[in-house]
Amino acid sequence: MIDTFFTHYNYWVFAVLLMIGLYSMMAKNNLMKKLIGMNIFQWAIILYFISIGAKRGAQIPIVVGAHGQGENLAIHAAEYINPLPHVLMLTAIVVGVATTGISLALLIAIYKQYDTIEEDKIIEALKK
Amino acid sequence: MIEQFPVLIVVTPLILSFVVNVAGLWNRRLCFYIVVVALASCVVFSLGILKTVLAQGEPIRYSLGNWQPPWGIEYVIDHLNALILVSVAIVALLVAVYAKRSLEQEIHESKIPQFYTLFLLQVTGLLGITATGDLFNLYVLLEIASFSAYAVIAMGERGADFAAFRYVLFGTIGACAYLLGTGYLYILTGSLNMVDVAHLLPQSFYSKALLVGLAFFMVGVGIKMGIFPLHVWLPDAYTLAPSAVSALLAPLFTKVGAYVIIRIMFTVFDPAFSIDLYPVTDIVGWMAAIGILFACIMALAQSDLKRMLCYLIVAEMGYILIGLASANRLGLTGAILHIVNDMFMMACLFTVAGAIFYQTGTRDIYQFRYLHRTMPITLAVFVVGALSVIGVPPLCGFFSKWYLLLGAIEAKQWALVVVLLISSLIYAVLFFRVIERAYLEPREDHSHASQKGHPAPTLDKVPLSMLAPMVFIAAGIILLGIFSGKIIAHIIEFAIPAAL
Amino acid sequence: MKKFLGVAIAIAALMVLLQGVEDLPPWGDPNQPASLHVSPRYIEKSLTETGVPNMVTAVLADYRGYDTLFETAVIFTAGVAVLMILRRSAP
Amino acid sequence: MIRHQEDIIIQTICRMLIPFMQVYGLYVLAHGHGSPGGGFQGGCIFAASFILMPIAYDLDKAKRRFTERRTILFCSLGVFIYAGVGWLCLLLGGNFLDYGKLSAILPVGPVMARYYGIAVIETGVQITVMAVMVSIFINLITSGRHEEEMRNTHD
Repeated sequence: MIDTFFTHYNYWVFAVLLMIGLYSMMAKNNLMKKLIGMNIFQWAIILYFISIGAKRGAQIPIVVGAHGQGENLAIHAAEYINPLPHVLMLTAIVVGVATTGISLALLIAIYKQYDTIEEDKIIEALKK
Repeated sequence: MIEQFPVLIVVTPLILSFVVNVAGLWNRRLCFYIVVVALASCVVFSLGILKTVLAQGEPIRYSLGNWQPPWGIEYVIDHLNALILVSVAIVALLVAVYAKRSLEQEIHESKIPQFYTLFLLQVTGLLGITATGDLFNLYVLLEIASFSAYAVIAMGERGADFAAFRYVLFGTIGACAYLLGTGYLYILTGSLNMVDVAHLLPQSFYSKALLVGLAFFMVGVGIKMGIFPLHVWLPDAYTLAPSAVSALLAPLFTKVGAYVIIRIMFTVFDPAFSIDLYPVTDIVGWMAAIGILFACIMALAQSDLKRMLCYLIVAEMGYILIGLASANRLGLTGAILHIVNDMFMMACLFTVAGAIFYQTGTRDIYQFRYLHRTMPITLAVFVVGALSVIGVPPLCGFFSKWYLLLGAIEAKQWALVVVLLISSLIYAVLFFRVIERAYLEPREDHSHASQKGHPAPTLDKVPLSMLAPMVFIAAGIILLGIFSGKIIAHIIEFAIPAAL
Repeated sequence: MKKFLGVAIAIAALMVLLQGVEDLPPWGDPNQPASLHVSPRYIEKSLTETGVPNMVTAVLADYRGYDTLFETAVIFTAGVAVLMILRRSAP
Repeated sequence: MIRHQEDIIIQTICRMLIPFMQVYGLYVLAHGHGSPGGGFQGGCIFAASFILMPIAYDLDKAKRRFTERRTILFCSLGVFIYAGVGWLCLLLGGNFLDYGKLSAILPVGPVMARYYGIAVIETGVQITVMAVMVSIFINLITSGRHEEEMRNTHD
């Protein structure tokens, strides 16, 4: 496992970030901290996808100076990085933003109702 | 036009959801009719799709934007999809009609247009998940369905927003785990199209990364469908939601999740991988067995009818998993039939629970006395649903359980057989507890009956727009039972992967 | 207790994740399957097929435009959802 | 939550910034074809310009430009444009979202029809993203009670 660390460190970074997120979602008592953990969790996956797209020695996937024409331009796949993960992650980022928006709204609703965002206190209040 | 049905069935509710949102600014009463029109057209489209699939005998493939499959997104609709599309569309339509009156009681009037918008988006998501043949497209649609679920669940009674927040956390873990599974498949094969991935995957069957990917898929979909150890969010969220919402979500969302698991285990991953190479099905079987017993015992402990039904969902998911775990044709037939049957059975039970709540304002089983006098038809529907869930022969629940049992016996998994039989027994206890309270009057009350002025027998007090969908669902349960032989012979036979 | 359980689950999941790492291609490998199967067509043909030099836009809005439709619908859902959760009075 | 405060520096700078931000948002949208950018990014920048207004001035002033009715309308309109283009392709005989078929009504060939089809749908995306971001922001900062908020500032 260790010998592949230097060639595979992107996966290590993503895995550790993912677990930081998972840990704070499970162990934290404050709902806002859970929400932050959820965001870290999502962004770790986005990091993973983006790292799939990387290619050594390639540039960003935009053909420079070919606006609207350039059928005769020879483009080699090895010269540009893989655009597909970027596309997927653009979608996933938007989904992440939307999740954050909804959960913040829920959090505000919860705070208005119970005057706290500590999980144990809310559960206590609900039992009454 | 008929070749465009696969996309129309998803896009029509989507577009009309925007229309509902805007129409709500001017006329709130219009919203309901737009929703009914949208869902009715979905039913028509789904029947058309089913007819085409049956006539053609092989999957419909529809490439969106006219891009060839591995590059563009593709809809693949085979017998399995088509069957589920039809049942989702029908149940959604019936629940939408049912929802009208119940919403007026439970949700503030100004929110009704937004509610219907989210309702349509929810159905869009579920239909899209069922129709799509692309792994990433499935993720996006799963998120649409989940988001609308979060919002509408939060509209429920006290504590619903906290339950919804927990659902957001769990649901996000689930969706992210699914996305991660997709990422693992993408990095190993370079494709996102299910058929293409299935084609390329055997090269990397022995890689550990693939196993990790499958684990993430299972956890992700498992959270969304509420499989036993991952179900913790489910009872709270579905109990506290408005009754129209739980009547929509409880039958459909979890079952569509079960469909996704079948797709992933048997279409994306080869049956050879899930069964022979790794003990995936064994693990699933044990999970299912423990889950069913746990859920049954939890259900016995509840006095709240809706919460009891929520635990039943967890148990029913276990049934479907038993079908997958036995990993033979009989078991899988049972599982697929059970998905369809369970949609109707759960819709039936949850709509009845909602109707009782609408009329009496309680969900406590111990206060169901005299109900048969005020709402005889509702209770009759409930009895049909309950007998079907228990597994009484002419009703549909019996047939799927029968196939599940045969499958488990053929696979020689005796533990699963025992669990199936025991759980049916517990079900009987569960439902007779409710039925007894609703039908039998305590003896000592008879003498005081007239003085206490307890309700005289009437025809049902529940409004017709709630009653009619419930009766239709009950009729559906009976019809599914009668025609289950035909459904199996003409549809499910072809829906099972050939390798099994 | 909760913290301990959290750490335990997180570390267990981390171990599972790291098990699979060796079988994944190294970072930036130009010959990984992800860069060889579907994406070359996007890179080489998108300009001639859609006339858009930015491949990300071409794939986002055309090859996988259906995803983007639903992605926009997700945003729309979130907007309606926030409105529904937070608004109390009539609009 | 947002109190009305007179701060001449912030207000002046914001008044100068907002038009430039909006132009920049449109630039990012229009150049999505040839450089990093597109509907989402442009929409977010555009929304930021609207969000700057309640921060610098007060909610009242922002709400007058962006009423709730208008927000709901724009939210739906953006996605409707997107899905409508898809429908148009259906009506012109292609598959859903097959922009190439738009060449029947545009004076260009199928490839350039795809180019313009993308431009149209990106505009739709931008409208939705802008409206939703502003709506989420306004609802979050006031916990969904903007009417009361506005009444308070009037007092």
